[in-house]
Amino acid sequence: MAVIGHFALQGVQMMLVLLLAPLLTGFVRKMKARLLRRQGPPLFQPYRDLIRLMRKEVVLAENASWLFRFTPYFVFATTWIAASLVPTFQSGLLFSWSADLIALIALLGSARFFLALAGLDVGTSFGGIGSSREVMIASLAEPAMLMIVFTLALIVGSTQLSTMSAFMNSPAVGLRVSLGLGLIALVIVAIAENARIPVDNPATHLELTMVHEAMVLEYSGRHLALIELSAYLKLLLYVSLIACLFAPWGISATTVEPKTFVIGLAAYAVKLAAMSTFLAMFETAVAKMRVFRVPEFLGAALMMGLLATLLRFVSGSF
Amino acid sequence: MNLNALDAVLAIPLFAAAVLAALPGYQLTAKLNVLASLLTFLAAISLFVIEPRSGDYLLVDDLNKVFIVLTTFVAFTTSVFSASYIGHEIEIGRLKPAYVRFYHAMYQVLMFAMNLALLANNIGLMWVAIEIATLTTVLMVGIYRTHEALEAAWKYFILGSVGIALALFGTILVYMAAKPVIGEGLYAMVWTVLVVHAAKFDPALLNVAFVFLLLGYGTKVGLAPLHAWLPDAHAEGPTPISAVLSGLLLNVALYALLRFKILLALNPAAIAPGPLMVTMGLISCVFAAFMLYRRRDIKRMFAYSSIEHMGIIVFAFGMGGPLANFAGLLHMTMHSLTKSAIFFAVGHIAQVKGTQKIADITGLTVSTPLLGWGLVLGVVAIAGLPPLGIFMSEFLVVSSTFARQPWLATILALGILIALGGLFLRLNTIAFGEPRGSTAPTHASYVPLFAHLAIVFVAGIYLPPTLVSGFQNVARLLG
Amino acid sequence: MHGLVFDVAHLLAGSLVLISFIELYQDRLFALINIFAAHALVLALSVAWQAYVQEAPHLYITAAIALVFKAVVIPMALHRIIVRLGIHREIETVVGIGPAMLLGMGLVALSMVVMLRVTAEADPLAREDLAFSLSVVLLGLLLMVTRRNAVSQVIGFMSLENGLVLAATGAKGMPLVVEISVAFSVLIAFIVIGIFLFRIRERFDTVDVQALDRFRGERK
Amino acid sequence: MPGVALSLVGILLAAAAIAIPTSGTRMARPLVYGICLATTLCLMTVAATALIGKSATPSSLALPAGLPQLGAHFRIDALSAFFLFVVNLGAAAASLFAIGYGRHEETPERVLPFYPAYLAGMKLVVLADDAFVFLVAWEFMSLTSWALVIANHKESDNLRAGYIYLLMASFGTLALLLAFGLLAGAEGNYTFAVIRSAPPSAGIAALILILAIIGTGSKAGLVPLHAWLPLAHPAAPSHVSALMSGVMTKVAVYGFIRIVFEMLGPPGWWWSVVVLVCGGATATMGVLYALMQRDLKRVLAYSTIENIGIIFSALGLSLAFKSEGLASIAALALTAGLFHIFNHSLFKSLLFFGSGAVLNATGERDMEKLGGLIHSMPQTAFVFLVGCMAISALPPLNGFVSEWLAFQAILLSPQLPLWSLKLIIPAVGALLALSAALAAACFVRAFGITFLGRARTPAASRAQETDRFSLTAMLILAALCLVAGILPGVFIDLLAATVQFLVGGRMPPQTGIEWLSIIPIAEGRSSYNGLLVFLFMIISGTLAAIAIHRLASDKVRRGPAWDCGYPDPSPLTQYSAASFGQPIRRVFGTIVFRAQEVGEMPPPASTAPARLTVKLSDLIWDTFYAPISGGITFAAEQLNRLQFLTIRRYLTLVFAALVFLLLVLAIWQ
Repeated sequence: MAVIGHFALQGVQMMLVLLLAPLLTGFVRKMKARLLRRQGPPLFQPYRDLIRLMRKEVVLAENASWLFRFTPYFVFATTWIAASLVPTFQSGLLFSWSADLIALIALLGSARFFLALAGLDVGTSFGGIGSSREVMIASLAEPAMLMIVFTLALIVGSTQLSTMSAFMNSPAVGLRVSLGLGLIALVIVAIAENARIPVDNPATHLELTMVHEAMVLEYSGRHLALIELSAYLKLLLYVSLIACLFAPWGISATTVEPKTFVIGLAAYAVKLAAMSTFLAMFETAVAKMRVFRVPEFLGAALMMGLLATLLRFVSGSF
Repeated sequence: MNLNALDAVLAIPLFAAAVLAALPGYQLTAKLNVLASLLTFLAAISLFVIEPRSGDYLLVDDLNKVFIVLTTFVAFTTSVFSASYIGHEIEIGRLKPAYVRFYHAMYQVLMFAMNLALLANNIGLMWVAIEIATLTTVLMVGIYRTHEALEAAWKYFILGSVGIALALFGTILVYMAAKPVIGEGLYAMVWTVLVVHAAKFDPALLNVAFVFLLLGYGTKVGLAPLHAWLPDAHAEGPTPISAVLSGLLLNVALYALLRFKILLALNPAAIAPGPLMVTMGLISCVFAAFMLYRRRDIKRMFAYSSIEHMGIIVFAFGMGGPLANFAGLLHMTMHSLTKSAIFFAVGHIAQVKGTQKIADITGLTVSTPLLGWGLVLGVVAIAGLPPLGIFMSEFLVVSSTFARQPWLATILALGILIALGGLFLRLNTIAFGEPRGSTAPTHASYVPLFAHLAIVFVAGIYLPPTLVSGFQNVARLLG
Repeated sequence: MHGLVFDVAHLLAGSLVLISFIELYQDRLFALINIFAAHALVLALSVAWQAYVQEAPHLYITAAIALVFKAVVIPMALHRIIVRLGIHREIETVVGIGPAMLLGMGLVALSMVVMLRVTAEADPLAREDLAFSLSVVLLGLLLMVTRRNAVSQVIGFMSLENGLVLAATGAKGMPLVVEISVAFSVLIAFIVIGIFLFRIRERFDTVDVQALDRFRGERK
Repeated sequence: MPGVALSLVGILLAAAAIAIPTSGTRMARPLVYGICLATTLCLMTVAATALIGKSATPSSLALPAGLPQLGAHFRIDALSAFFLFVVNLGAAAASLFAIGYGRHEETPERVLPFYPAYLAGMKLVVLADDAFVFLVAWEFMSLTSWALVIANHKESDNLRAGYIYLLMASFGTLALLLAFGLLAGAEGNYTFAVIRSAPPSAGIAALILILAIIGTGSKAGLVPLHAWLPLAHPAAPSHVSALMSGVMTKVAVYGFIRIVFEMLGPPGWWWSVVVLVCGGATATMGVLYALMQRDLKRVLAYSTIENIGIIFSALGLSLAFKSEGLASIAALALTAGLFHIFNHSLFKSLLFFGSGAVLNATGERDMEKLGGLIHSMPQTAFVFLVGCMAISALPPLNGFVSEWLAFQAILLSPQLPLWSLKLIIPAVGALLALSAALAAACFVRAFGITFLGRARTPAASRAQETDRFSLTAMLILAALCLVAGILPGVFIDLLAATVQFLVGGRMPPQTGIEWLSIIPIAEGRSSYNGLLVFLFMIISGTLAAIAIHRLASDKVRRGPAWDCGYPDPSPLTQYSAASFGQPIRRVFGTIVFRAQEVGEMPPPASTAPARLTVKLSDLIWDTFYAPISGGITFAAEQLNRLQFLTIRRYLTLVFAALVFLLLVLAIWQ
């Protein structure tokens, strides 16, 4: 009986992230528009976009191979799994232990791997430019992310997100320099990973400096829809990740109790809203940087991650 | 019966020399030459079966038994090789038939001299024998009568004569050292007597004697910086003689040196011969290794490789101890077999390509696969790569030395490595790549080449226990 | 008696060293050959004296060989070769006469140090002889390496051999084998040198070793 | 047990001997490779039984060969059984592949005799139980592979590669020789049994450690001893490249483990620092080099260097924990290392096979001349893609699992009491993370440029799918990559005996855990379930596909590529390998490669092409190899003058030697 409950809970989590993801993006867009004193698109515009795209036929480049058609589904599947493994309103879900934080990052890596390949598949220069920049950014973002994981794991003694979030919620954690550095680094990585300003600009399709959008330039119809959805999911994933690690309030351990659900969900909604507001403000305030400034930006994250790890030893000794 | 075998080893070549000098026609003499060498070899083997008693002049013990069998064996295979080699030389008119008669007689004289040097129980007799061997080879090196050959022979002769003189001086000094103990006369030069009384000899006199013997016989061994004759003599003489020089004569000279080393080792107050030998060995090894890089003549290159290996062997004996001595003996044997095999291959190669210039010899494994691969195998063996015999001896030398003298072993190892680099640098173009230039048809005798390589191969994996125990006895003797 | 024996042997061996020095000093070819003849003569005397002292008659043979062969035949032969081949009469030296003499002094000192120190209990007669013969050997070598002319190198080599003979005869009771071999080697040496000189003559019209050196293996 | 293994090795050697006279005939290829396949499969079984069966009791055998009075000793214990398994797995796959691939061999007589001998050499290294047999086999392996490297000897580059390879191999062997010399002592106790029973003192052990790193590292490709590897591995025929990269480097690692973990006694803490630093540097440098190459096989060779770095890092970690007595964590790190060894042998062989298939189909190794092969060689492309994913450490494949285990071990470094280790290990972890990310970039590039896009040359457009044998071999390896990725627990448990043997501890049993997860330490700490991840991927991907196709649209229309306005359709406008690597070169290249970009722009209105040249210089070659080679040349040049002296000068040398020795005598006493 309990197993079914756990299954259900896991299902709820999966559907929740899937449904919330476009909303989050819509919210960020809305906020940004408002900050620019524009009306902006409706909050639910991403849903409409997705549905419209899905209904359209796919125009496939003559040269595209099976890999090109396979990639959207793969990217969507991996991103969705990754996103549903991050504790949102409740931790310790049934399958939460099937991948820890490192595996989660690697799952996203798998998705990126295919996306970059798809960028090369048609054999255009835009696809190539996007892919090559994407992997360059990833090659810096991933180690930075792993250093952050190290820092956290050294403090928590685990890479299991449920355990981590529970620990961070406990008074044992205290206030540490390492955590601060880790947070900053994580934010930088999240910005880079989600192709946000100042690393990339998600709003443009035709700019020479673009990365992610150049890579998926050849996609259309339902394929594009899946890729867009995956991007929404990824944003949600990172926001949830930051939330569950650095703002773990309200996330309860596994219980099938409606009261904790409500608290958890409410807290989650608040956290999402707060962070997307912050993201929108940040994106409005800074300018996009040149592509070759990005390594420095990410290098800073990597260094902070490493520094945090090392500082952890210093602060950990008392 | 007993003494017959011992005498036969000396008498057969001497007799054959006389006969060969008288007979015309190279076909017949070449065959007789092979036959005589074979008989000598069989006689030498019989020494193992029935050990003759040693007399005042001749001696058979563990040390020289090994050498004598090796020498007669290589002499035999070389004579087989020589038959086909000289045949070709006459065909192309490089040698006159009259010279060939002389050549075969000289070959047997050389065999006689080397066997005598090995069997002599008298240090004076040994000296005489080595000098005969030297002079014979001088004549044979100059046999082509080209500028280069004469020059090489002249150089060999002058440097050899000085060596002769120095070795004689050393021999006299040994006699002087022995005289007060043993008494005047013959017995002060008889090896078996000397060994018994060595501990009571005047150590300082022995020291000076050893310096002279080291330099005198060391010239024959080809130790740097006394080596200068060696590359040219190898390069300009007929290839069978190069094979005999590298494979045998160097060993015989080294054998003489070892005899005196034993003597010195038995005298506690004398200077340790080890450090001197180690130094000269290392210098030779490293120096020759570097010299390999700039060689343009294929035979000269392998001559330098002989210097390198002599260096390793002298180093091993200089280090002493059962393991290193054993390794030195093994290395000597393996080097003889391998180097003569290489010269067999090189001789035919030079004939096939009509040149000894490395630049003109390319892609042999394509144009003449058997010779080419034979050479590759030979070089692999001589570079000390397993599973061939030299690897085993180098393994023992380097590893046993490293525990005692790390720096020396390191230098030696580097020398070996540098030599390997030099050899393979040339082998790359000689054996591989696109073949260029004309290739004459071959009627090479592959049997000696591959017989040697087969022995070396087997020895790299398995050594017969009798050989091992023999070597170990000798190694103990060498201290 | 002992004193006289010693003194005469000493005197003869000493004069051998002295003559070696004169060889080293000499820079004219004919004069050098003459001095070498003197060298051989003194050697013959010395060997004869040893034969007398040691009551070893066979040594007289050695003395005779030295006298006839080295003091007479070979110098004459060399004279003729020089005339026939038209070799330069001046000897080209590598280091000046002065430094060569100094070096020679050093070598003699070295051989004294080495020899006198080591044979303390040995027969003093033999000891002196050894010291002197080592000097002669070294001086002979020095002559070989400081002269550019083949004839003088040959002479250097022969003085070296003279030193050996001196040593061999001084070693009391050394078997006949040695004397024969010394003579033998000199003989062989000359036969071979003769052959070579002949061939070299045939081809290069000179025995100057430098001419030969031009044809050195790898400089093509 | 070793008897059976040895007789199988004997069959291989016999096959080599048979191949010499018959290699010209048509039957020789299937015969030789068939024998190799059969024997390696048998040996695999032997190894597997030794690994699963009675792991605690090593069985040994002595033959009256080898060093006199010592004999040749052989032994199968848990360690050698594991490596025997890995070696034979790779060899079996390569043999199967070669049955088809060898058809294109131009000079079979230069491959067939050496191939079985090479296999035999590798197996003997693993079986050896005394220093002599070990080194004979070790160098024999080098020698036969050298012969295979120069099989195509008419290209002078191959000869040069072979030359450098042989030199480096001999260098390594000499270093090992010295190491064994120290271990055996002056008395020459060369059997491993004796060496094991008497570990050396700390100072000697330190020296041996350095020598062992040099000796085995030069074979495995540790930076800076790697220079030969990217030259030699690609030069050989592809199935041999696969063996060299996938298997022989593992044999080198075996040598390292054998000496350092087993013979040197308890490790000192700083050993691990040396190994970790070497490993971390190797991993990063290797992958950076790989990203700059345009030769497909060379990319793979450099990636081998990277993986060797990862393996050595894991071994270093294990040493660190072992030196502090933390056996269970040491076991975790060692398991990671061993598992990665196994994994790398799978996917690297697979990738080399793929590159061989490409080479056969197109005659090209240069990625800039390939492209679009996914259309003409779909099956090869698919398996190659699996290999690329596996080597990029992407879940759910096997490469990820071993790296994940390594990271888990790194995360336990706070338990080490030593500050230096505490600080170094996370830094090495960062390097590993960096190299993992760069490896993904590298293989996106390798696969993308080679198989995707459009054909860049006519040769590439004419490619055809490779033969069935090759495909079978690759499919098996790809399947194994997947199986090892989704069921890692099984493999980890199989490694337990070996790990226990080496560090005296093991990871907790994994096969009993529900849902087949792996849990290195405790469930609350970390866990990973490849099977579930894989199933979730399939289910959610399929669900999405079905749902969309049913509910929304499933129409497809083919049209020209958009690319922001239908540009020039020439294949040359595609992104090339060089341009793909450009961002990373810009980021790392200035330091590591001293990259210089020189752009030449034609004057305005000129129609001449603009030109961009990139100069890369190899830092390590310039720092280490060029001076050595220059020094040898210089010394050879100087000493060579001694060949041209006059006789008088030679006499002077003799004279000088004489005077010198007499002076020594005069002064001595």
